[in-house]
Amino acid sequence: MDLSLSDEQRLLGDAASRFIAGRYSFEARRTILQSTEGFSREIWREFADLGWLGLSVPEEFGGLGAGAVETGIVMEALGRALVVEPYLATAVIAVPLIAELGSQQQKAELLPPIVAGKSRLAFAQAEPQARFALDDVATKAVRTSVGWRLEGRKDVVLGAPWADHLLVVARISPTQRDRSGIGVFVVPSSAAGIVRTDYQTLDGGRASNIVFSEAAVPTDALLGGSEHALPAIEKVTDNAIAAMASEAVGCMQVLLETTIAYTKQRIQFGKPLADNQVLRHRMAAMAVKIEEARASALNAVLAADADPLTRARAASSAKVKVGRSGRFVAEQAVQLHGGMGVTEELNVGAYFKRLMAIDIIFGSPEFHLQRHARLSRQQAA
Amino acid sequence: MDLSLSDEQRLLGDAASRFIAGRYSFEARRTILQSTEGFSREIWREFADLGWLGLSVPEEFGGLGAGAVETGIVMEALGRALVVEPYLATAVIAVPLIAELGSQQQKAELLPPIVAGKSRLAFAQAEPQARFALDDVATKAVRTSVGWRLEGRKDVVLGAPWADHLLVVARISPTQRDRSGIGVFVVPSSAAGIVRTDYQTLDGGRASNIVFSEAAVPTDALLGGSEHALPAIEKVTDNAIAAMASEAVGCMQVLLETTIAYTKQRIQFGKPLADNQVLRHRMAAMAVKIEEARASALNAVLAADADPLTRARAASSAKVKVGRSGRFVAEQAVQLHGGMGVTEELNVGAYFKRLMAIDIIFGSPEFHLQRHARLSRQQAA
Amino acid sequence: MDLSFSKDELAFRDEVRDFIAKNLTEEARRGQRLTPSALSEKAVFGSWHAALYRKGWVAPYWPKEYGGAGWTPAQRYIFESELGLAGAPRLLPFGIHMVGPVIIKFGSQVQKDYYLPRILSGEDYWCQGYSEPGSGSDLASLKTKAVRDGDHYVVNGTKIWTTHAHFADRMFALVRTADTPKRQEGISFLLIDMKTKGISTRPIITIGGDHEVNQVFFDDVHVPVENRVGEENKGWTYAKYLLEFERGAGFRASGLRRELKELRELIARDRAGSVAGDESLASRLSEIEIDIDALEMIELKLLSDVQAGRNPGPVSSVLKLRGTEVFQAITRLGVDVIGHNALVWEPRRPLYGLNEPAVLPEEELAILPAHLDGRAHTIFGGTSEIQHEIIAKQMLGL
Amino acid sequence: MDLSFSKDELAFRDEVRDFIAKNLTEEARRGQRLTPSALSEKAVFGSWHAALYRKGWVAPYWPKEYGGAGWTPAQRYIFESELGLAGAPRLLPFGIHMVGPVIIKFGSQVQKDYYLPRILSGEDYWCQGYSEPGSGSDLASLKTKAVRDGDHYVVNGTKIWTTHAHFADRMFALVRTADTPKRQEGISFLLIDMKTKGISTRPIITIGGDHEVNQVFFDDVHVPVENRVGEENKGWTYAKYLLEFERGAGFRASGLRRELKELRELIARDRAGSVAGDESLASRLSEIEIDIDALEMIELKLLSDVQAGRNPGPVSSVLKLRGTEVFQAITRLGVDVIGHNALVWEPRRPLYGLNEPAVLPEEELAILPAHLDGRAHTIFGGTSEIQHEIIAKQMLGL
Repeated sequence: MDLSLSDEQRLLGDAASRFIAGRYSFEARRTILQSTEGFSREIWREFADLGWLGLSVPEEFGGLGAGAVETGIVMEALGRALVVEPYLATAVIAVPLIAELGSQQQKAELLPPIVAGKSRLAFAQAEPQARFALDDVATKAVRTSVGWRLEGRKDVVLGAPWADHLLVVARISPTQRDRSGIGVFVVPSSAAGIVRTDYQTLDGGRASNIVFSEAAVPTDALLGGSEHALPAIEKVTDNAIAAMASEAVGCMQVLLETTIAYTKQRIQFGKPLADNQVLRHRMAAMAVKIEEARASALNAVLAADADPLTRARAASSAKVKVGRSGRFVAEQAVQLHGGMGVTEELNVGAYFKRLMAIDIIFGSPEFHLQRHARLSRQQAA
Repeated sequence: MDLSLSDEQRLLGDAASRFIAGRYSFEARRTILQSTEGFSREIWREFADLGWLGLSVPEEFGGLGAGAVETGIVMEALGRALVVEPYLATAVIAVPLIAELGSQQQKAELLPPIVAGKSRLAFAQAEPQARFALDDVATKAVRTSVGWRLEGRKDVVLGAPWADHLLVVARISPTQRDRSGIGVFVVPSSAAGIVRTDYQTLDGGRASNIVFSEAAVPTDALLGGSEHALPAIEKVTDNAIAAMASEAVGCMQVLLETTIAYTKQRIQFGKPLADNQVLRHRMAAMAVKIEEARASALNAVLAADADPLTRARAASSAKVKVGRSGRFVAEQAVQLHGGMGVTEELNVGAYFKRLMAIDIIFGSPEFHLQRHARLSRQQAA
Repeated sequence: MDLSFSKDELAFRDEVRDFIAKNLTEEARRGQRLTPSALSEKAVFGSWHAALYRKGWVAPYWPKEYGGAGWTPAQRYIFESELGLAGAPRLLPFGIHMVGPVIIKFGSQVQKDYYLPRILSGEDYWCQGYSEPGSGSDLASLKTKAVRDGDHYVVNGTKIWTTHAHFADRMFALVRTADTPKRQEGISFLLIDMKTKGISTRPIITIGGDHEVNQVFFDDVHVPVENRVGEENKGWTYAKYLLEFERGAGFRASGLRRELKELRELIARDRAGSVAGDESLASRLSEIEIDIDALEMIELKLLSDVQAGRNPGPVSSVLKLRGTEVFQAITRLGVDVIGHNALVWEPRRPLYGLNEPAVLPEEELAILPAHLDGRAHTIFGGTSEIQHEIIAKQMLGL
Repeated sequence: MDLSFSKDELAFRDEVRDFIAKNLTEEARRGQRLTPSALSEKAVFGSWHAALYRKGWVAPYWPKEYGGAGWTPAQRYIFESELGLAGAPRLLPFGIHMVGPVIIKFGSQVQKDYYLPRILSGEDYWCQGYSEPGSGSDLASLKTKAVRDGDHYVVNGTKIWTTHAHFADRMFALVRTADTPKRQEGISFLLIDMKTKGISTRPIITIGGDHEVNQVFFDDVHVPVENRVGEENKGWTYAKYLLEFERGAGFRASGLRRELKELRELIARDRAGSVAGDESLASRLSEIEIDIDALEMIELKLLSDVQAGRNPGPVSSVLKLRGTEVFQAITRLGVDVIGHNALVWEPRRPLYGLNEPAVLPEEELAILPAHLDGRAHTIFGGTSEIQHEIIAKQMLGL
């Protein structure tokens, strides 16, 4: 048992901190957000140069073959800077999904361009009726003489406006809530039969609602030819939850630091705000929540390759713990910043919103608490 | 609309305060608790003299014919002094149950001795499997040639060791969870076929688990001859909940006063504890909870005679709100009293325990939150 | 003790309901529903203000001689409850609840004659110049200076959090007219025409994306001395009087009840049933409703005390504290209810003004911004921490 | 980063498990389960202590020369986890974790030779004389006086919250030996034989009904000067050293996990299913388990830091704060689970000593008293408020 970072991991963390400090100030971020595209291709290239886009790509496809710990380290740094570039969608979700499910040929086609920063993907999974249940898939993939026809609707596909390809979860079997009969299809964003409505998201990113209407894709669009992709999807989303938990810890840490600094310098009734015992203890409570969130995130990261039940419980735990902690830390950071905290003038609100988004993506804490309870019953049975 | 007390109600409140202050100090209570019987027959007589035992008894049977507001006023005073005498079981539960259900003859037989302080009753309702659901009655009443035979078991019958008669809820219809087919039987405590296990309760009172085994009772033991007593039972328990809510407010108020006094005089690190902003705000939070609990209790009291849905929702609301508030106030009172708060040396622990008991009797806040949600759905439908 | 209304009160309630039915347009209701910030804009409340003005109900609590309605507290409660339940836009409080009562109590006859009718008619749109950057809850630390120059004050400085300064015709402002050791002395209360030369405003965008508040700059702004209310350097007294009004302003429970009702309707619209069938959601709705019931009863007791001439004490702090928390709980639940749709950001503002379809259905449009803007509720008008301080001091003697 | 154990560590875990299987009697486990207060009595822990003594595992963290086991932090963690999961009685900390380390660090050779073996063997039963009525969290305000009289100190005063004083052979006590302006100076650290003339104890009954703590009175109690540890008037230094040990004492997560497991078993026993089928209960169980998972990982990181020679910082305050809160959450849930049976008060003590049947089934017997006594967990050993203060100061620099 050893919980210390390896030298390589420490170097990765240092590099991430340096990059963030030098290239992703809050002002730089604001400029990126206000640009037409809403993200920076230059930053994306730099991610590629730093090797981050290939972090979890197997070495044979040009990546570093690193694991969940490394992803967590990068994500925490991205969280500190509120990076809007679609690292989550491409490097944390698409890459492992392809690596898990794809055929050798698909991997060889899809992964190297990602590593090189030339391809970005988006994960078209959520549907209006499903409310976070991964097995609730209404989008249909119907076999045709030349391949597949996709029919259905996907909501809030994060990073879709920036993606060249979509990974579309679709149902091959006829029953809507069957654990088998689900596949993942690689579809070019520009394919016929796809209508995308793009919009901004809560956290400054971009996403799309996508309607598939007689969208024809070739036979080999089905990742690995697998009609039983749900376990891989669950693994990838659980691990994405772990990665987001690390990101959230980065967000929270900045909020605490900012709040401490602010309350120390802000004078009210003739003394610094931080002289108020109530506020000092509030910040202590924030620190405690962050310690817990960090522990819970680490738990989920270290369970990334465990058996499905352990992994799922750890991910849902992190969703709950990080969600609750994030809420508290963000709300208190806003509260303690007073009026300024509820404006776009400080970065506090931006962190608040990113933490909210992390809370929602892949399911609310309440959803995951119930999932955890269900899994606990499974384990007991 | 008028929420001020009438002159009579004010007089009742004043009398109650005076009685409590003069006759029921914490030391006097301790002596009562340590007596063999565990309650004071003298105090009970004085209750009779004050007219409190007949407070809600119709005037034709020697009572005052007063309502829920008056009961609430007395209960709040009893709460302030942690009175252990079985006012709840006899005056708040048995009396209205008899008044609601009983025949003219039963009322004439049962009520005047209560008013005179000569009879105490206990409400044998709860059963091990039921978990607070009033319609879950497994105790059976089987018709015999000469009356009824009771079979079954009742748990935690409050005040039973002090009661001359039990009001036993039993099922006449065969289905265990049917809203109809439930009756209330008046049974002498000493009747054959009744085995009582007496014990102390959390709050210093006494209660019994009672097994009925071929317990024969005459035909006229069934209150009002009614086989559809559940609505009356629900009304009486809802109103008992309202009365207990008032009692709880009395408890909380004392805890807050005690805590304020203690933190003002207790010196730590060279200054009174109350100089700590964290503790001052904590006590403010206690005060807020008490305001809310008081409001919620009043809501339930004023809904005592409303339609069943309104009444039930108000009672469940009070159970939740008073429960939550009571927990917080009691826990913080203990916490702020430090080590002394967790001992029998101060009265803080006794209030803590009574508030816990109030929380449990007739169902936990969680149970009532779910009931409230169910009732809300009913109302919407 | 009795919760039921008298015959007269019931008749009055019917009158209010009838008035609402006839005058509160669907457009105004929609505008209010789609307003995520604390106050709606004139395009939303304008027709409703006009209708109330015609009826004489714009400022019913003013003394009758100035246009008040002479209502009993029960009538007042009925009026506000019905408006809350109906989802009527709130009228701007700055004239009616703030500067109006100050002018009535401390203003000159000329000021009364000029300003009060214009508040009632809506001709004057007021804003409040109290807070300054750096002052926060410590209002008395304000620094904006007014230096006497003949029959004018020359005002220099800046005010912040000025709600609707970008719409307002006039501002009532606290300015420093003397440097005294006690900071509360040396403050004066000025009425300033927003069109005066030297005034500029800078929008402050909230985290919900709304432009409701501003920073206002004063650069040698000349304000006639006759625009001062009351005595020079006595402004703090008037400000405190006004704050009392602000704190006690309005009954909130009925509005919260309507917001909860809208949330229940949103849940009922969920066809897939995955939301409506969620037990924990049902419990949270009940939890909030129970809170609202308690708040409403506290309001009724406050009303009853006022009616009986008793001093209700600092219970308005309890109402402010819990009312804002319950509001936040409702908006947070709203966010949970719409699930991943809460990730969708609608940048176009105001929401009620959208004339092309949004990504989200209209009933979900204000949920996220209301939740975000709503974080301000526990900050403005006295932070929750300040309310605890007030309760500890005034209610508990701590 | 790796959570898995090495081969050696796994072998050690097997050794611990084997030892537990062979030496932890069902009687001791039952006694521990039926102990609602923080520490069990000798009738419960006695056989277990003896077994650990035979194995050399009573004080494994002491330096090897004094009887320690020379374990790595990982071994330590494994040991404590396995004991926690097995529901083994906690040994009394007063000798092993408190006065022992102080004697090792500051005691004379004579003191070491005499006391340390007696702690290990269990021959000496220690109690702690720190708190006094009126001192509370402000330990340095203690007033018990020790006046030098030849080769004795004459001690007068009183100590409170003395756990198991009614069983103890010896007390280590802080006493005032000089009146200095700085209160932390002038304190000395004495080892007192509880059989000395002039010592009397008064039981203090907890709200759970247990006799665990006492008040101890000193009336001209003569203590030999050689029973002072270290220098006169330097006792505060030793006390602080001890407090650090106390705060870092033990990993709690595994014990909490066992308590949660027992609660789950209690729920599973519910035949009617009205408890087991309650969704909100399942959620609350998960909520607590998630808390425990986080606590355990914080413990593991602490361990990892210690192993790597890094200073873990004031994280022990986080563990104290949250560990006690989680414990309270478990006992509160226990009370909810047993429903109206939580109204039943069992007056006979100790619970493990009951030799006639109780009203409640045995598995429910300790639930209520554990909940009540458990309120003390956020008070003793540094209140939660003090922990917040420590975190704010030492972790955040506030």
